[in-house]
Amino acid sequence: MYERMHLCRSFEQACIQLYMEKEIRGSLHPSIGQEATAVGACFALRPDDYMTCTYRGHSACIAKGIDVNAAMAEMLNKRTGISKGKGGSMHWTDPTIGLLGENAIVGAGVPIAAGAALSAQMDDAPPGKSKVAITFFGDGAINQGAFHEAMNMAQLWKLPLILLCENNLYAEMTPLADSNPLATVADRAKGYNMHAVKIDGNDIVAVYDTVCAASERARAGEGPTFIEAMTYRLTGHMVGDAETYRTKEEVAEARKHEPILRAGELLKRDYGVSTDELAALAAKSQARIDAAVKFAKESPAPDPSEVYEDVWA
Amino acid sequence: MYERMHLCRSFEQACIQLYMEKEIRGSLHPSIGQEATAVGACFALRPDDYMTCTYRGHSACIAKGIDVNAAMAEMLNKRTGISKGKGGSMHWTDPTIGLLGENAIVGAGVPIAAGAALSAQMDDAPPGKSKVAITFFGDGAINQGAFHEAMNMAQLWKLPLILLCENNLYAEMTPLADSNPLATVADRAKGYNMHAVKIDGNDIVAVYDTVCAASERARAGEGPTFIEAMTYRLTGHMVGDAETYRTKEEVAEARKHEPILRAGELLKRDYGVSTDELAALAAKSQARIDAAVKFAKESPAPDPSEVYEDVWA
Amino acid sequence: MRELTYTQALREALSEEMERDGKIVLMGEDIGHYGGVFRVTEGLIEKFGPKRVKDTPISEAGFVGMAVGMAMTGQRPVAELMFMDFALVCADQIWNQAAKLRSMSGGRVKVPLVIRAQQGGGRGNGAQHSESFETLFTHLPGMKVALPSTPADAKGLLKSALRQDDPVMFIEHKLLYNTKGPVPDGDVTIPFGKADVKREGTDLTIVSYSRQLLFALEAAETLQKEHGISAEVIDLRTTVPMDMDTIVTSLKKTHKLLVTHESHSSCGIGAEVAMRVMEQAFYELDAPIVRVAGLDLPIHSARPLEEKVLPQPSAIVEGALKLLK
Amino acid sequence: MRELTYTQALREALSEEMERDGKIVLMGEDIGHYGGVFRVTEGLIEKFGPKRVKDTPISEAGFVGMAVGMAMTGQRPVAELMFMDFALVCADQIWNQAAKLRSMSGGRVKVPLVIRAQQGGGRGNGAQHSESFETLFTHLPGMKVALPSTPADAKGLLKSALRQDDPVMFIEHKLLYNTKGPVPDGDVTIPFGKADVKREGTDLTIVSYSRQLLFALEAAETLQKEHGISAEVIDLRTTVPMDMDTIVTSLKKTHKLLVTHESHSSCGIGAEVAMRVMEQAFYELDAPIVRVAGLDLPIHSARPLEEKVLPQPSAIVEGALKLLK
Ligand SMILES: Cc1ncc(C[n+]2csc(CCOP(=O)(O)OP(=O)(O)O)c2C)c(N)n1
Ligand SMILES: Cc1ncc(C[n+]2csc(CCOP(=O)(O)OP(=O)(O)O)c2C)c(N)n1
Ligand SMILES: [Mg+2]
Ligand SMILES: [Mg+2]
Repeated sequence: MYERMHLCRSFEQACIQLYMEKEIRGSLHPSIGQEATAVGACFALRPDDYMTCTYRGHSACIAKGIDVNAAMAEMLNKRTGISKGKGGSMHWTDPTIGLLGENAIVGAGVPIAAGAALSAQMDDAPPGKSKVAITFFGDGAINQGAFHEAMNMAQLWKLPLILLCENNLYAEMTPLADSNPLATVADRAKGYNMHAVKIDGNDIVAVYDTVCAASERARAGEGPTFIEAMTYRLTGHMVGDAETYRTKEEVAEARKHEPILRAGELLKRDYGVSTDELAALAAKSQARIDAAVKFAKESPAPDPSEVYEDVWA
Repeated sequence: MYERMHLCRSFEQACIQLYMEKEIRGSLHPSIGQEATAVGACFALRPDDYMTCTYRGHSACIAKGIDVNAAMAEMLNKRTGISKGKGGSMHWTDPTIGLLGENAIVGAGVPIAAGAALSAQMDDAPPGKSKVAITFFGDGAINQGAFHEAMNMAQLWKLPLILLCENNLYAEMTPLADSNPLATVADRAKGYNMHAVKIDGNDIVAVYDTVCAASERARAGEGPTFIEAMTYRLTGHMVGDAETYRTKEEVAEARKHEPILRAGELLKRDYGVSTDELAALAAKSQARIDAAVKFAKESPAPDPSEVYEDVWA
Repeated sequence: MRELTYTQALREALSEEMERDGKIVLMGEDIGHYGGVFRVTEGLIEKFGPKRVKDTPISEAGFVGMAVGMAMTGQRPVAELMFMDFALVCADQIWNQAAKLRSMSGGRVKVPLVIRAQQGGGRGNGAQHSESFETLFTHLPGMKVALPSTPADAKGLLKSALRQDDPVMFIEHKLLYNTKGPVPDGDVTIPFGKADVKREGTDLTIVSYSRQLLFALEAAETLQKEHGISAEVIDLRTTVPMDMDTIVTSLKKTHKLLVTHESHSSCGIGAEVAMRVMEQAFYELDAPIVRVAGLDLPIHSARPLEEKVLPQPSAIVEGALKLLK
Repeated sequence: MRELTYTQALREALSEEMERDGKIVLMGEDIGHYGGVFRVTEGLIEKFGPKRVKDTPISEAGFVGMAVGMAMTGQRPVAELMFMDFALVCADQIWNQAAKLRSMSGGRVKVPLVIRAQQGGGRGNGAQHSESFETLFTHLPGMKVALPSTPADAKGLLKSALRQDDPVMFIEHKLLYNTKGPVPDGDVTIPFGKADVKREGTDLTIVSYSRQLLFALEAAETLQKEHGISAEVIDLRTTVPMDMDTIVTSLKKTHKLLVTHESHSSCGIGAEVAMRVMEQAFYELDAPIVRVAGLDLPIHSARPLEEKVLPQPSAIVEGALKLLK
């Protein structure tokens, strides 16, 4: 998991670099600082479990096992991209890893994941063997209608769904207290009688354990779990964000609790992993991403005529 | 209030009759059996307080003081109708009584009322003097996105809003337990940290007292109240509903607890009102409605050219 | 041939296809135990069980979104909107999600979703229960769009819809449900993108679809009887894809075109047909194309107002006479 | 005349009108303390306070619905959709509520609501952040629709929007914000329903609006320089109401018409202009009207694909050459 977190981090750092070099079009929404929720959650799931996430979902997709070459090529809008360059940063989709799409519309991925969970439920797998669906969304998304409607049906039909709210304290530039009246986001689940837990989302072990428990519940037919994972995005909402809504001190403080650092401390303290070993894992990830960037850069751009492809099935 | 409940009842019974005579177009959604929520609530409010309701809002509008002549003329799509025959049964609108519209879209009136409440809040009335807004909706509406978004903002901004959920146990033909996972609808408010109460909606005194308390809270700047008023619709969802989803026995049993009957018992028992006096009030209402029907029938239909009027302000 | 109502024809299509394909699942409000407000799904829950005929809460964005998720994971959902007007509460899931996922993902997923809805006015239901939205579905890309006018077309097109892997908006009309017509026995499908000449004629071509097609036929009858004018009436049947060949072929004979639809005029199907004719067969036109369509106004409840906003057969006759003058 | 960016012009209009009318209230996501993602509302919260510049949760249906309620109760709300694409999550409040309330209530209420949104592609934002929706607002009745192409028009039209009692959809373009142009000093409003001849010419008429208008001017320049063709370029400025007089007047001179817009072709503004010209001035046309518009496909992220879906200046030049052949 430590290595995978690094892979995410390296990927996104490379993207920021490429964005500044104007190699990436559109907007870029890094999830740097939120890797523990992504990796902890996806490692607790099966490869064939379903997932939806958001424009800030690169780490989640990488955690779920997306091919980083194809992902990076997509960032550069290349024909070899995961969506042939058509989707770009916000629409990675790969059914082979259960990924039913990032999404550029806040909240929209939640009902889609609920539908995948209903599909899983309809498959009538033996007890404990059902697929589950997970959906990643932010603290701002809990105020969208689509989220609400999906929450209600998920609980009503006891769907095998995990609702993972990455509470990074801001929705774009709006602080949490300006967007909902709750002291604890997880309390939103009370209005649906849904099982909910609040955890430290930068503690990868806590995330892993919580999602394991949630998926067991789900596979056993006991219904959905709402997880509020407290985390922090260390970069702006998007590259170019002036970040006037928070202080440099706040970010600096948060940096001290960032998940890769913490996982590294843990590995050193409890598992006797050496600093060198950790650095080697980081270097390995970096090399993997360097190769992905090379692959992406060398890949051909799509031809204009390709707009007519992949339109109808 | 007893008389007003009768006025509502007589109005709707007349409508059913007219509908069967094909004098009323479209669909007709009576609120017979739900008059106590309508009248109890509106009598607890000021005439200039705002209100939105639904296709099943005739009683609420009459309770708020709509001119029954104009209302009946609207049912018959006459030029003298409250909306000149343009709106019909589902779109009564009359700003002179604060009525910002019934609504044919489930849940849509909730944010509109919240906006009126925000308007009231912006008026900066002296403490305790603020206008409030009330919105009537059904147990099925709590599953719509618009409801959710409005709930969140109402609590976030402590709007002077009363959310009156008439829980009549069914959303069209769907029983409550098939539409949400809650044992108590009022629990939905927990997800917003909103003050909520559940009451017997067929007890007009309870409704009145509860809405008085809610409006005091609202006018004092303490924010919204969610009221779950348990009631029952004695007719079908609309005229023509086959009512296969409930038994005749269930309806017969509910008839015993219907609000006009209960208010009559109360008046006789606690206030020494005689049966004759009650009958006189009922007769007076009936006469008022008979006159309204006559007025409506004798009114002219709109001319086709009127479609071009009232388009732009 | 046996006669069925439009409702019965739709129900047969659903039932036969659900037997053929176990992945077809119906979702919507009051479609199960109650059998649907317009009775289309009557008896299906008894036959296929509540797992395949799912009553939902009043959460269109939620269940259409779920249907999108189901479609991507092996099911073949049919989501019913009780009134087309409610497409506006789930518009994001329709146009930003269902319609785009395939293209946007570079073909990585397909979304074999059918949305069924009834639309249109004529019943005095007022502005929020009478709209027609085929224009929106034709303008915003990504969904195929069918609007059958007869029971036979309803059955054949719905069967086709349920056998293709693209999202389909299947549009019924509330005032067609009780109409009757011959429906062939057996497994007859009707392809998308193939217009149907519902009446042959030589003097002008009338293009329409859905309930307005019946008005067009009525007008053609009047034109023949009262004015000796022979109108050819073409039923588009699907607006995506749109079959221009049949129209152009007809125009080569009549050289005059009238397009009529119930939905609002501006930017409607009439304008689109006109534009395409302009592009493909301008020099076949002996006179400007005439459009007879809904006014750009909300649809009022009162009959005289509603019949002013929505074009009646008499308006088509007038339009045709103007065209032939 | 002083030069302003489109953003500055919009901000001036808001600021001046808010000073004039205390009932104007802005609502939207990140518009207050942050000043708006596109900086349009920068500094306004400092000037007018958080009561009149309200940051909202991500609840478009909720706050647009609230704006409708506010508009009916004496306020003059301006609701900002950060991207036009998000109109689909609040479509019901826009088209079933805001747009219909006046008509549906027989004129009992008015809804002086302005919705502002930026739309369009060209930045590689992909299918869910690049749509153009003026067609939807033109087809579904009840709202006026403005799409300014220059800073001066942006300011003048926004001021007009804020002085009328009807709901207005005010459409900006993400790639216009940084464009610069002369803006007159003082209280200059521009009326709705009045197209503007942005360039005079004699050989053909090009009709456009919003950012595509700049492409049309660019194409006109190329046509002049490289082909000696003199194109007249008309900026519609508002599609509801639509000023046909200016178009017909121009046609009487050029007898040839090209319409170009970024939004999807089918059932678009191009088709509507063509249909109206057909109705009002068919015999002025020397050749079929040419449409140069967005393809009926989602807007892809990759530049070569996006530029294929969205019509570039070169496509307008080609269309004009075809028209004049
Ligand atoms: C329906 C909708 N409204 C607004 C936006 C613009 N937007 C994109 S991200 C964002 C903030 C989301 O905040 P949150 O859910 O907390 O997720 P985070 O970005 O913090 O991960 C907003 C408002 C959008 N994409 N979709
Ligand atoms: C968005 C939307 N979906 C569906 C409908 C159709 N419909 C009308 S009333 C109704 C049931 C509403 O139930 P509830 O909220 O309990 O109110 P009640 O009718 O019981 O008063 C439904 C589904 C609608 N009008 N609007
Ligand atoms: Mg956040
Ligand atoms: Mg109910």
